Amino acid sequence: MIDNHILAPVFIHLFTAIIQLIAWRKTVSQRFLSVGGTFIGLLIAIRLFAKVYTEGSLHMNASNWEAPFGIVFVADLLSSTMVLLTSIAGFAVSIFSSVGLSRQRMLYGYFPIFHFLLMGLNGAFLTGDIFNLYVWFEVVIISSFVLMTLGGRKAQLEGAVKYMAMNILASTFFLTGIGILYGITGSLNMADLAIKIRNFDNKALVGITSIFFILGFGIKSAVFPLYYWLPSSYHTPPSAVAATFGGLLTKLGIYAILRVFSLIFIPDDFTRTLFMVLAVLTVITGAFGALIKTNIRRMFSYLIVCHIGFMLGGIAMFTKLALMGTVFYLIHDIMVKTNMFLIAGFIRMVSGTMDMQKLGGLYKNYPLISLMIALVLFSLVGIPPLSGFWPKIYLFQEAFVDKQYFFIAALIIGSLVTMYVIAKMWADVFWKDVPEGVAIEDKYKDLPLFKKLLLVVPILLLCSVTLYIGFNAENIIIVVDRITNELLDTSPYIRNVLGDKAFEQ
Amino acid sequence: MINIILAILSTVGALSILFASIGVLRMPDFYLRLSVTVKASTLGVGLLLICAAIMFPDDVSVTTKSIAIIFFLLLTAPIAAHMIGKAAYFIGIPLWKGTIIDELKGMYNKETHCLESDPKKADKNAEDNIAHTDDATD
Amino acid sequence: MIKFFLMNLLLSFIWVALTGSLFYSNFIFGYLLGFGVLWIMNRNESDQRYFYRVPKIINFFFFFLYELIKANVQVAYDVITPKYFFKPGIVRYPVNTTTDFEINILATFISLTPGTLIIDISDDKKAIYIHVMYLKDKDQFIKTLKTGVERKLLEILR
Amino acid sequence: MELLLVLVLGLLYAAGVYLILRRSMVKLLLGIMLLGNGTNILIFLLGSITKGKPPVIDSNHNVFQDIYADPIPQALILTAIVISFALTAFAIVLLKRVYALVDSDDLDDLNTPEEEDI
Amino acid sequence: MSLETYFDFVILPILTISVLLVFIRLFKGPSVVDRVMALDLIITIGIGIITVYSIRQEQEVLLDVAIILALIAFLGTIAFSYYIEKQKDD
Amino acid sequence: MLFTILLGLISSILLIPFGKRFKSSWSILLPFVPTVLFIYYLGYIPKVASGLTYFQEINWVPSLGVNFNLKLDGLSLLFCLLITGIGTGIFFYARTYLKGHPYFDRFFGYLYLFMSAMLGLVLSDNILLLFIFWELTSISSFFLIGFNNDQEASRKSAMTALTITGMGGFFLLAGLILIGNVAGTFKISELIEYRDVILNHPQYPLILGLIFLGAFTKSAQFPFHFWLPGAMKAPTPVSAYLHSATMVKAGIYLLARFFPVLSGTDLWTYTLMGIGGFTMLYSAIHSLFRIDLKSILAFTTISALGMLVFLLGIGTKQAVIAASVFILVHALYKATLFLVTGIVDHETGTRDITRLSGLKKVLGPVALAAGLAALSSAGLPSTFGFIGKDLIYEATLHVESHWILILTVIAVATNICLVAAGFMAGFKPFIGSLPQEFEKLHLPYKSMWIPPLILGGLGLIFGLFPGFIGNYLSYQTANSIYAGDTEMHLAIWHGFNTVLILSLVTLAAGTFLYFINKPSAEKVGFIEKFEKISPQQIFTGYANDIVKFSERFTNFFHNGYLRSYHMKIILFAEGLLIYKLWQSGPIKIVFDNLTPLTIYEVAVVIILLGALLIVVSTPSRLTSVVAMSVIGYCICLMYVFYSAPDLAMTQFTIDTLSTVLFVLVLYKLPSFLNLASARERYRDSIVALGFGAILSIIALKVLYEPIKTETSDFYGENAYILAKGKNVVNLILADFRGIDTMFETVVLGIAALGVYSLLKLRLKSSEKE
Amino acid sequence: MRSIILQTATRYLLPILLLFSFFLLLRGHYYPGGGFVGGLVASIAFVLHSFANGTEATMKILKRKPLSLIPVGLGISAVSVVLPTFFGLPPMTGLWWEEKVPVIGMIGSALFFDLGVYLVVIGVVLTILFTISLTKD
Ligand code: NA
Ligand code: NA
Repeated sequence: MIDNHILAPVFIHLFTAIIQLIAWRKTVSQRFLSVGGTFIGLLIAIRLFAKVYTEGSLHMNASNWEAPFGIVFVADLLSSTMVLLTSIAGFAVSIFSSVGLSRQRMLYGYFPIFHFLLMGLNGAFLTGDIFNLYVWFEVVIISSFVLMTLGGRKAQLEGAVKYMAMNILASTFFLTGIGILYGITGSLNMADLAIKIRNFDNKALVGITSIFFILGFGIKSAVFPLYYWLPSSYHTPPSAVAATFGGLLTKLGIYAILRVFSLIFIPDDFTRTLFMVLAVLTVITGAFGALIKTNIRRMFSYLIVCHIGFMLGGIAMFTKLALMGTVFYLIHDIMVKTNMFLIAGFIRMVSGTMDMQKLGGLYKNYPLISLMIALVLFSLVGIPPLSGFWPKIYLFQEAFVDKQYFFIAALIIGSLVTMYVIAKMWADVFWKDVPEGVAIEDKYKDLPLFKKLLLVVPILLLCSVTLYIGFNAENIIIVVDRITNELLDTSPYIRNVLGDKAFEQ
Repeated sequence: MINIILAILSTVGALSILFASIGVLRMPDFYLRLSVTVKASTLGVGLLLICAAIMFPDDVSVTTKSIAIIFFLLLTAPIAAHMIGKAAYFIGIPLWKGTIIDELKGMYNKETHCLESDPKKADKNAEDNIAHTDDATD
Repeated sequence: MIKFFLMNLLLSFIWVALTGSLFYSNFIFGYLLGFGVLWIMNRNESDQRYFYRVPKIINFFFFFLYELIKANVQVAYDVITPKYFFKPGIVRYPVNTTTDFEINILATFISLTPGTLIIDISDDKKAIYIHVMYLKDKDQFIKTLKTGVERKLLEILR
Repeated sequence: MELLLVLVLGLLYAAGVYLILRRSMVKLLLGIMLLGNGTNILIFLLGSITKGKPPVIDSNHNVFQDIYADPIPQALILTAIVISFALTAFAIVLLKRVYALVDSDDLDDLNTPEEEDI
Repeated sequence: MSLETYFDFVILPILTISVLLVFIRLFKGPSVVDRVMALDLIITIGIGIITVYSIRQEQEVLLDVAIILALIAFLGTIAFSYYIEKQKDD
Repeated sequence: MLFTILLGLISSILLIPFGKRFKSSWSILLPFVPTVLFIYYLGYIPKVASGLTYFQEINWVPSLGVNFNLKLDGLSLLFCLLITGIGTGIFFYARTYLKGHPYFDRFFGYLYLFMSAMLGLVLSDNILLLFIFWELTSISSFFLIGFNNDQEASRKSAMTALTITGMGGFFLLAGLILIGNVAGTFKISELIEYRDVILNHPQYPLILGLIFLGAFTKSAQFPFHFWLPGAMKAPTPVSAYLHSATMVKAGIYLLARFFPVLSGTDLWTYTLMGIGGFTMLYSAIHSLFRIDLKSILAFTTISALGMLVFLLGIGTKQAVIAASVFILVHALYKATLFLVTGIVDHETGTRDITRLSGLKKVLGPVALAAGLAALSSAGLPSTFGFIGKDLIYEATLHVESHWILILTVIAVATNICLVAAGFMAGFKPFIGSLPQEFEKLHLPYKSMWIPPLILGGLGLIFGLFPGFIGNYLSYQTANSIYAGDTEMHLAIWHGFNTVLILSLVTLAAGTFLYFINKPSAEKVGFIEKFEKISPQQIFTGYANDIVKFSERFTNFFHNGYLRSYHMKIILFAEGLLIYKLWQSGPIKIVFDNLTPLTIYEVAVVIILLGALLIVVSTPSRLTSVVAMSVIGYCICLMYVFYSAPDLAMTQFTIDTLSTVLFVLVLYKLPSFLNLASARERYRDSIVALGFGAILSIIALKVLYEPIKTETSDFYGENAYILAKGKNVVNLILADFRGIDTMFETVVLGIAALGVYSLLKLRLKSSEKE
Repeated sequence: MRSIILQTATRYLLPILLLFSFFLLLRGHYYPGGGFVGGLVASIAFVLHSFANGTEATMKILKRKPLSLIPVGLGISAVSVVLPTFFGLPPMTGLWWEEKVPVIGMIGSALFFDLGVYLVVIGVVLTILFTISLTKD
């Protein structure tokens, strides 16, 4: 079905950013614009999701050229869910930023670039064209570079250089893959590619092409052994930025893998084995890393890596249940990881540091907020019945059926380490008293109530979404189930984009 | 007839480029090489462009473009040569040992990058860039 | 002077319009025709500069082309023979130009003339430093330049 | 000619990879640029190359009268060039900032100690 | 011999050889200014090559590229010389 | 039934906003909830005793089969009564015990949460629901153990407990899901029907192993037992409630619940007998060496848990009966002893039994409770403990194998130690002479000593009237476990038989042991020498090794050097691509399809490659930039040759601008240092050339494929007619694929903003966020 | 440091290059060129000016910060992209004036789109270069 307003989630952020650029250096108006923009964005995303949920997949032929000749945008349930989650996270981060970020950074374009980033993410989720996806990736990459370096402190620059180098490498792989793909099919439209690749006889060449996408998306989603950029950089930017990154960037990689490997390159045995090996190693790597880090955000970074492994494992098995696990985990992860970094920001705000050895006493001073944070942390660990628990059931189930014992071990190790480090963090940051000789600089305490609320409400918002996911898992599963059907049977997608003519040949 | 004109023009053009190239390779110092390039290349390329204009007599745009290119080359080539030559002298790229005179010696104020016109104001202690010992190319 | 030039241009456009063929050759022919007409009509006017200048420009063009080819041949010969014939040097060339534009044009043409290359112009615009390839005698060189390129050029410009 | 382009793109990739394995940040940048160029050539080559037939319709006609080069790879490369320019520009400035901070383009000098509270 | 073959087998090869010779200078250096100068010349010769090529292919569209080259190639040279000179200060 | 679970949860949540009020006057309401629940479940006794089983089903996540499937049978009811009954006592006790504590409200919040979780656990008829509550008990226990969170030891114990039980929890989850997969249902009551399927399934050992891991960790079986003594850092009510009476029995409950589904195989029997037997003896002996009251109780608890596992392992009818009774026996006397310990600790400020004596003079009722509990634990005839012990010996003596002797000896030996330990905890502090320092003590508030007295008294009452408890409670409990009629008849007197002799021998030997075993600090020191080989040390050692290994692993891969990351990424890419290429067969080239070679193209390529060589090898930065320009320019020429004027223009302008940019930045930088050794450069160039070669080969392979021009044909045909333009490339950029261009300009814009902010924004060092 | 030759030449080159950039912008639909190249050439014109006369002098010519060109350009392009949705068409659909305009040819939303691109490119290139050259480090 055609809907010409699919790109509204993109344009709302584009125009917000443009207006903010016009209001350059007017930080107050930028703040209002940002919160307003993300709020409208959220409404638009809800509308899109509701429409797709009730009426089925939508598409839009940009420039009014029929697919595969123009760029087509497709909103199926996966896309619109991702857009919705991005919008929720964006809204929360936007509110948090309005107080949680230094004015200096706002003066130099934080908000417009933040909106460009959201725009890029939404675009990437909605596009049905592989090269256009590359463009969105670049929008995301460049805005994240800028956000990463905003402030220009040494650690930030170090992180940014590594982040940049490896992400550009990822783009290079991705673009090379697109080049080869165009070379063998003469097409860029993903639905069209799906058909052409299926009819393409030289399967070995298709396999080679898929490697480039694995590499590109693998780097993007921080899969072992391509993950280095993530723990090198995520601990450096301001927390609001890190929240957007932690919640959404790697997940864009996972989304891309899901999309491209369900539609174009249906995983063969090799790919699945490869994914599985990588998944297990990714979990282990993330777990080991998280175990030894004492800086909260460094630890979170490794946890991101660890949990990417969970999702990749689900893709590796590529069955209904496994994919349900992955998609559910994806939904949960976006909400929780975003919140984790906001929490990190809050912790920095109340104590001036992120080093667990220097932190302490939060539970004593902020008991209610601490308990709310505890809920988020438990969701991350997957304490049942919170959100992280449900997808693991699917993953375990399918792993047993598929006899993926290494993955089961990885799931257990990953979950256990996550639990351990989070408990340790709880003990160190919240339970422990402030260590002797450490001066706490609590900037939060002296803020007016309104500003305090602006810091806490986003955490609360995301927390409630997480709780919703956990306690209303049934509703999420219904969505996840439909998404998984979309992924496993792509003919409705192809028919939606190309019409019935697609299957006539 | 027109073919012969074209052949001559293009040959002269191509050869002058070739000689310039040989010159660039063979000349013993930077300034000599630079001197060769400007003329030869503009003359050579100019002639080739004229060929193009003649080749497509009924296409106004080709002629226009050719004239434009020649004009731009004439305008920019000397400037580029001047800029790079000046920079080279300033950083002390040596002149060939056979150079007979260097009146630019000491005329640059190394701090302000100012160039004097009067020899009396020149920095008498400055060394000229003429290579005294060896072939400057190496 | 500008008036004549514009008039001349107008005439050549009218010619192109009349004949209806938009070729350069046709335009140039129209221009020359217009020049002739204007010259004949304005022989008694006091300001004859325009009518002298056009032939001078053409004259300079051929002079310059000749110099260009001549020196190119010289350089070519020098380049392809094993032995170097040149005697290079950097010469300070005093100028008495008045505007930036003049000095600029002069410098450009000196650079384009084979064997010479502008290295720099002094900040007070009173001297040009020229790298010369075939420098037999410094004063002789300056004199040739003064009477050659500089004079012909300034005649056109002033 | 295709074979030569194959060689060129291979060597562009190789040089790019070699340079990103160096310690100098300038070389890293050059490497990234070379990789970009290599990718462009790859797209150009694999999109099939045609000599002397630009995809511009003759001014006297409304459709192509002759075969013409595939315009799509060209458009893709154009986009890619512009994007890599954006990235390169930003990276170059990042290099400048790094140099101002650590007074070297050695990437190893940039590493922050783990303990440092950031 | 037709003009086409003359261009193909005489003019273009001469230009090619020229450009290669200049490149040898670029390769050899010895100083950066030599290289910058060689680059400038290579581009200028390239304009010639493009001209001849567009004559041969009868594609005047390609001359547009030559215009751009002629107009802005020297910016690179200027940038180089500007900073080569500036570098001396610091 | 669901409301009983929710009641605790809601109370727990209500304590968050209203906690402050409960700290003072309203605190009397706190024990109200468990009392009500206890009474509620008491009401079920007659119904359940008549053989009824109650079910409740409320949908929650039906697609996953996770629903509120609740089931109340004998086993559940026993546990419900324990949880709420002992809970009532504990709540009353704790209200006084913690009076005035700043986190009084939080404590009860956690306690409510725990109680609900525990109720949910034992009522669940759905294995995933069970697991949910299982984890909740771990979490609430984490908070309770770490309640005194300003003490490091307390935090550490909480961490250990959570790590061990959490680990078990994840294994359990895996096991439960596997069993659900195998049987095709998550309902426990349905699982029994699939018993044969499960037992014969090849993954049965795995199921068993995973579930055992869950149970053993939770129920502190060797070698996972060490978290339990550590957990005694928690306030005493917690130790009494969680770590003796209820939570640690969750593992036992689990084994009992799955008994009808999984038991009966050698694997089941021997594993449980082995682990349980070893645990009970090992920790019983350990308890003799302790001087800290809580420590003694912790080890005896472990021992009792071992006993239960042991009995479930034996798996005979008698063993099941013994287990179902012993659960109750143990809960009563152990809770009593803990509460007493709490009072002693509370009043005297010490738990060191070498310092405590004669307290009965000042703490009369407390001493009575302790004495009753100690006697029950010792199994003095006419106490409930006697019946429990009886049944245990009955069970070991009725094993149908040649193991009888060994099993009986182990059981007897364990019980002897337990008798001694029970006396140490229940008698020792109260008898003898009262030290002067304790003379001024007086009885605490009655809500503290009444609960232990009631619990201790129940041990006597149930012992005197075992038939009552047997018929109404334990019978159905045993039936639920055994999944059949166990024909249980509890009585004080079974006649003079082997069992009675064993009981008396045990009692005598235990009393004797109590008198000869004088606990002292030296003994503690002696046993501590063995700690190097204790599981805790081994675990900690492994944990440290894991941490060390993690550190090495993490630092090996993530070593801070960008080039090494690139190296790994490239090598990985090469590995994959080479494998794929090797599979894809030989390279084929159709030379006829190639465009002919011309001299100028060759020259451009030569120059390009030469420039490439300069870029990689020059020590001068400006030279490398010059060479980069040459490369860009050569590419530009190639675009001209191959019909891409737009590309050539853009490439050239952008290249010029990049050069300007580069020069602008670079002129200040020093020359390249040669930072790599020849060997490194050699290695890197091989890797790099390999990568290039791979790309070239792939390109050749793609070139062999036929060209498809469907889309470009469409563009060619429609460019002017529909899109009103003639330059197709520009049309693609501005129309067909205009969206690409739109957002590509955004990329440019962002880059510019980035440059601007990067250069202009200077933060103060204090500005971090 | 300054060169008189370059300064004088720039006085002529700046208008020529700007004119040329417009030319490239307008003809893009029919011949090689378009917003990108046009914008690049225009910005090169200013860069050249800044080389000859110093960045401050060029900033004076521009009057406003080049940064402010970016939102303007983006806004023009974005509006021309979104405009068709108000006519019930998908974004980016070409809208055309009925009549041909002399010199330029058909005027449509694509031209505005290209104009936006042109402005953004100028803004971007100049922001980058001028920020660098005006920052002392
Ligand atoms: Na030149
Ligand atoms: Na000359």
